[in-house]
Amino acid sequence: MTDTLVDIGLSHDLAVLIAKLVGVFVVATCGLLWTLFGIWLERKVSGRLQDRLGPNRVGPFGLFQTLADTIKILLKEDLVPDGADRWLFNLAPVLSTFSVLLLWVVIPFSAGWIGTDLSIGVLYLLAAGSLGMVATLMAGWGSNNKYALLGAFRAVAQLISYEVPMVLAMLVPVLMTGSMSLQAIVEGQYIAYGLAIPLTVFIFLASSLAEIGRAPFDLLEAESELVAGFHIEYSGMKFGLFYVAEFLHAFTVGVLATVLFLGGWRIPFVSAQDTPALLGFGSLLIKSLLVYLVIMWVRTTLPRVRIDQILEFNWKFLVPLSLANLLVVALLWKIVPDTDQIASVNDALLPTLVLLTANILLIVVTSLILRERGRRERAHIAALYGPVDGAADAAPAGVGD
Amino acid sequence: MEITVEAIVFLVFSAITLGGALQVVLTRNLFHAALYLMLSLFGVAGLFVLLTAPFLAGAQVVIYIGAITILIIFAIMLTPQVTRVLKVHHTQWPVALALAALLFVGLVWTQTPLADELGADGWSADFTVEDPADVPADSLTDLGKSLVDPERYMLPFEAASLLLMAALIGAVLLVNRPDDNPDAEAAPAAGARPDQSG
Amino acid sequence: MDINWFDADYLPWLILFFPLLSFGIIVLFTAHSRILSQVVAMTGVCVAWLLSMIEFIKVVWASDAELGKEVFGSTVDWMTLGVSTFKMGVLVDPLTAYMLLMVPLACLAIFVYSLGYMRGDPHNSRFFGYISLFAGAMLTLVLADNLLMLFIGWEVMGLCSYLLIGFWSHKKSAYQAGVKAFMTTRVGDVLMLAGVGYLFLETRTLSFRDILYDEAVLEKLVNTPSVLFGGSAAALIGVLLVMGTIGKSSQFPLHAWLPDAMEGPTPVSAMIHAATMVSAGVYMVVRMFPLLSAGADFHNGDFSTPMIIMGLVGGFTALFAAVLAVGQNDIKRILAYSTISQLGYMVAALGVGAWVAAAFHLVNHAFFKALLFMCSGVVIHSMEHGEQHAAEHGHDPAPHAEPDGLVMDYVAPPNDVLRMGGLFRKLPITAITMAIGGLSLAGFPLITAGFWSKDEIISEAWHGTTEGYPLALFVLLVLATAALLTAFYTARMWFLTFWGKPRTAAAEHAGEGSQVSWRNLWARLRRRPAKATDPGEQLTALQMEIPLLVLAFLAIFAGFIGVHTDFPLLGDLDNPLHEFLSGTLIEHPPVIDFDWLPVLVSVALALGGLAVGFVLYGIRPLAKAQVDPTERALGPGIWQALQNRFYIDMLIRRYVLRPAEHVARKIVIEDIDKDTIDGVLESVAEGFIWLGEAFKRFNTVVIDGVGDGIPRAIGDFGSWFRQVQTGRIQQYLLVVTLALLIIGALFLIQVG
Amino acid sequence: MVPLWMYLVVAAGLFCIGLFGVLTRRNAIAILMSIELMLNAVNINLVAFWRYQTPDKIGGQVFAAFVFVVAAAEAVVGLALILAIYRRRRTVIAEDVDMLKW
Repeated sequence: MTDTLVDIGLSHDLAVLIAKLVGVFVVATCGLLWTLFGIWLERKVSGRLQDRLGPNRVGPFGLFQTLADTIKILLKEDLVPDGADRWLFNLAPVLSTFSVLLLWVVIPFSAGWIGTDLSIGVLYLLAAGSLGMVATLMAGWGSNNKYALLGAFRAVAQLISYEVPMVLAMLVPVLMTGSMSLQAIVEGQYIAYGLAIPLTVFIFLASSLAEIGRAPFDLLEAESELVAGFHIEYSGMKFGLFYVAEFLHAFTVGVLATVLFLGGWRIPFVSAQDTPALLGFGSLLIKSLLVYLVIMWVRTTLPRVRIDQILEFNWKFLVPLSLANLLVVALLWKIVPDTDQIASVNDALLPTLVLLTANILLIVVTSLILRERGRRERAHIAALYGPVDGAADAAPAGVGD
Repeated sequence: MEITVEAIVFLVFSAITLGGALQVVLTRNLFHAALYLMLSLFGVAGLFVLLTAPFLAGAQVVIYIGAITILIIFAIMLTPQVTRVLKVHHTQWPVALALAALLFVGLVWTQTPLADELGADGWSADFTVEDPADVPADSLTDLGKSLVDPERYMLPFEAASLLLMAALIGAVLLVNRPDDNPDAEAAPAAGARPDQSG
Repeated sequence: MDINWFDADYLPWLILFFPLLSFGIIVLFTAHSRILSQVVAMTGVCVAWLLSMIEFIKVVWASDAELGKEVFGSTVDWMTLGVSTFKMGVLVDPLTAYMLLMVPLACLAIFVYSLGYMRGDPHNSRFFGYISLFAGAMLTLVLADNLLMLFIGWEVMGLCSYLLIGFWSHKKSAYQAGVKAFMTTRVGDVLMLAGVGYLFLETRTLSFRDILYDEAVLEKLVNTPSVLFGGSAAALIGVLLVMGTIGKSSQFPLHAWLPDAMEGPTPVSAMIHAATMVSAGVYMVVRMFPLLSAGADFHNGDFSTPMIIMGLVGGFTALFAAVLAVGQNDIKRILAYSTISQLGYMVAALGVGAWVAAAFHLVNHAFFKALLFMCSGVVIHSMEHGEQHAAEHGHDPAPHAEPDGLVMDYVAPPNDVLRMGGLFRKLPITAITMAIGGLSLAGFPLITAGFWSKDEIISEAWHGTTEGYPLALFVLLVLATAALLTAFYTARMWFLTFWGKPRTAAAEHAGEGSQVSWRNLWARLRRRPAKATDPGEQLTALQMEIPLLVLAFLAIFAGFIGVHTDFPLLGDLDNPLHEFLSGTLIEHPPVIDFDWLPVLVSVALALGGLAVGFVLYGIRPLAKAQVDPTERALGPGIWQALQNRFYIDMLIRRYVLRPAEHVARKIVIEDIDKDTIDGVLESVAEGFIWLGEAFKRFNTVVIDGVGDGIPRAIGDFGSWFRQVQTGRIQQYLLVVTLALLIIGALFLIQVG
Repeated sequence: MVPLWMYLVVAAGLFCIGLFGVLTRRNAIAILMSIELMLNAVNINLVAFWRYQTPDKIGGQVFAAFVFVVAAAEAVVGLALILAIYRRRRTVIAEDVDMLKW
């Protein structure tokens, strides 16, 4: 496209600018349109998973339900609470959506289909993601509502906490590729990293779930405690924007997991050069949807946890585990020969197997530790309150630790 | 200097940086000040990009906006001023303003081409340089390697890590209240809408 | 490194180490156990004394050919600052050796005495910790081979002095006295430090060996013009050092602290304010004498500025304090003024170049004055028992309430000589030893140590006078007058205390159940049950009296080593001291020719003073409720003036009145009513009111201005200046920014 | 490119604004924020000099990174201190916290 514009007679700079603007427009619009479909999909799938039908009135299979909801939302009165910090209040939802869309700048949709192939792509992801936190805080503060403020607090505390294991997990593919560019990471996955480091994928997904505030980590909007979290005061399209942002973020996590661990747009057993752009995009979409399905699955099946459990889970389990994981991978990557010049599936085979073995070992060890801890915990509780639901393995009262 | 896209971008980022900074200093509402701080720091990150230091720009955003400013906002919210403080600034502000202005004039005086007119031989820097050499392509790799190279910056790097560690532990110790039960953690924030000013 | 610690070069380190060690142990470990603390302190000082004796013997017999020609010592680097290195070192030359003969022995005696005196004090451990530190500091000062180390010992002693004067800190007067002493001496110390600093600036060294034993250095100092007041650098340094002595040795005008320092326990008075610390001031000038006299040819009447100052100040102080001592009723204050007076003697002696005589008198004085103080301690102790007994049995009206804080004319009842009398029978040993000490102080001819050293000083002054030096004449006159007064007040004190009949119930019951008497001692020796009720008290008495005997011995015999060779009969002793001490100086001080006249004069003065005292107080001892004959003779005006420490200076005809108005009014009203004096005295009293007013101002401006004003001014300045420290960081930052700008501007100007 | 001195002027401006804030803001947290501005001014200078004078040596960037570390540590400890003081004295006004005077 840039070339075409240059041919027309525009200067190079201007051509690039126009091309980028068009790209931004297309991506953003597609993203938002995709949301319409995605929300329907989510409702449908969770409906099925929970043994109900899901939307089915508007349009075929309820396909236009989201559209109708959108229209309803757009028509609703736009309320601004008394004493609210107007600017912040209005800016927050925009920024929220904006921060998610910003992520898409560096995501490689297919070979050559990428906004900007930044050399610091992964770092950029983090930087852009932190805008979301700001939006949350702005919303919480601007609403002049203590539940909103508390919700924002919780949200940010959770986001900051879970950023640590997430970053540590993201570092693993960076380490294996030797680059922070997302395109390079995709191209480096002759065998999807996810096969070599399943534990990392788990850590990434778990912490990402918390990052986007999805169940079981949706404490930020726990109705029973905080009414509706930081966006309690929002109505109309502003609320819609938050909603969109949340959904889009969830889907983006799926895309990121795909890019980082599942080979992105690459099709198994086809080399990167031979992948047609469109097919690659399709491949990415399918993989992302699969991941997204998993996220939905988790959401609909697991109960919500308590705030202290969330933070404890992070600091006492995920962070140490991800640190150990990172160290193990780094060590093995150093030990296994020729890891810095992988150029084919065959080259990647040995490191993948080694890492897989190591990961399985790590998982086993972790499980053992967890089992031991669980037993102690139960014994402790049993010692305090009597046997837990008649569990046979609970130690008799008074014996515990 | 001709007006290029780069120059315009530079001016925009500079304006963001300085304007945000001014607001940080002048705004009555502390929360707003913190947000303006983010803006200002974002402008700095932009300048880093212009200076072909993308890594630093990213780190700037992650560390400053993502961590430090958020932390500051937390602190702002944890320390509500019960009584509204009417005065934002210290009474010594005229003096401070004069000093800051003087310092600015002095710095501009010495760091612009004016310095050359002063006949300053003590400076080795050429302030008018417009076409510096290109940054090597792998400067990011070089940055990473130099940080862990025992012959370059490994020692300072380790020291910095140690510093962070110490700061972390120190901060935890400082704000740790051993007599508190963990359930009361969120208590300070649960007050009425904090009045932020000053 | 292989060091033989018993080598004479290294032994001194051990000497000063042990008392400091015991201080550390007491403070850190044994503070809770009084017995242990005492044991530790005693061990420390005993070891120090033994080692000192070994060192002394080693030095004396180091080379039998020439006595005292060798100097021992060792130095180690202490800290390096830039290009200059400060060294720590010890030096033992004959002067130091002579001091080593006195200091540890005096300390030991006082420690033993303290065992008894401080028995029952709840803060016993603290006391022994302090005095151990003090002993260590004094030994550091004596053994130091450089001025800096000397100064450290000097300051630590100042600190100990402060701590010990205020030891009974529950008494307001005690801690006020402590503060007063500390602040007053500080004035001298600061000036001295300035002198030390200036000396270092000029010579780049503070080592005695490098300065005092090097004519070239002294020459250079003399030829360097000083930064202030004109004159040579040597003169300025010397004057500043003398200022230090004026503060430390309580010379006029910084003398006011010493009498008040008597608020401390008596062993402290004996140790700090008689034997060691105040002597340290004199020791320092004796030590630095080559510097002080540098450039002067005093044998031919050319005195250097420091010497002139020493002559004038010392002479004036000697007379002035002796006059004041006459009018005191507090037994310890009499001794305190006497100490000031005697120190004035030494300083004045140095002023006329009587170096050996000054050192000689320094040591003798330490012995007999410590003895006197300790005797007074015993007296006070027994008087306290008496007071208690009297109060318990209702012989006396209730004892006076103690004043709140320092009051000039207040005399604590147990210390008041007028309330004593007839103690001879109760305290025979004390009375006899105190008589010995007093005779030594008065300079009783031939058999006392004081006579020989005082005689030597007067002889030297006489010698100078015959050569026609005005300074020598001045010194001679004032010292002679002072000698007369000394003999008189000593006699007065002794007779009032021990002679005649008890004048109060307290004195009648003095020492009841506490003091050992000969009979009891004898009974003890024969294993018969003693009369005293408490064996602990028996021990106390022993511990307090044995040191008295030792010091009494020394108060007599320490003088014979310095008898002039031409003295009939005793001259055969050969005057080993002079020869020995001379080794310290590069230029040996000559032995002046023997002259009968000064000897006769000093004999006459001593005997005369004692005789007057005997006539007034000995023949007809003061009876109950009788007016003190001196008071009668002088008239109540002058008497009160003396008692209240009016600063009388006969020569300049000036009186300085302290609580002038109050006291003066009392004189007018009470004395007229009493009607013992006729109308003439009324006008005298009126005159005194006027004089009092006039000199109150003088007192306020000059004495207080110097003594109290300087500390107060420093304090005021401090409280004014501390306003700068607002605690507000932003103000600090503002100043920092300003400084930054200024520095930047300067830099810019320099570069641009 | 834009000449070096323009970056320096921006940095100088940022620094002086930060300085002004440090000197005048009464709230300790605001002071801390102003300090961050000053640190950033330093960083701009470091990176600018690196870019224009020695782009082939990485030192400028490394030092800027160290400044990040220092800034983070400073913010953490500073805020912790402010919180601790707040708990004790119920104030975050810097001039009220003058226990260190005299």
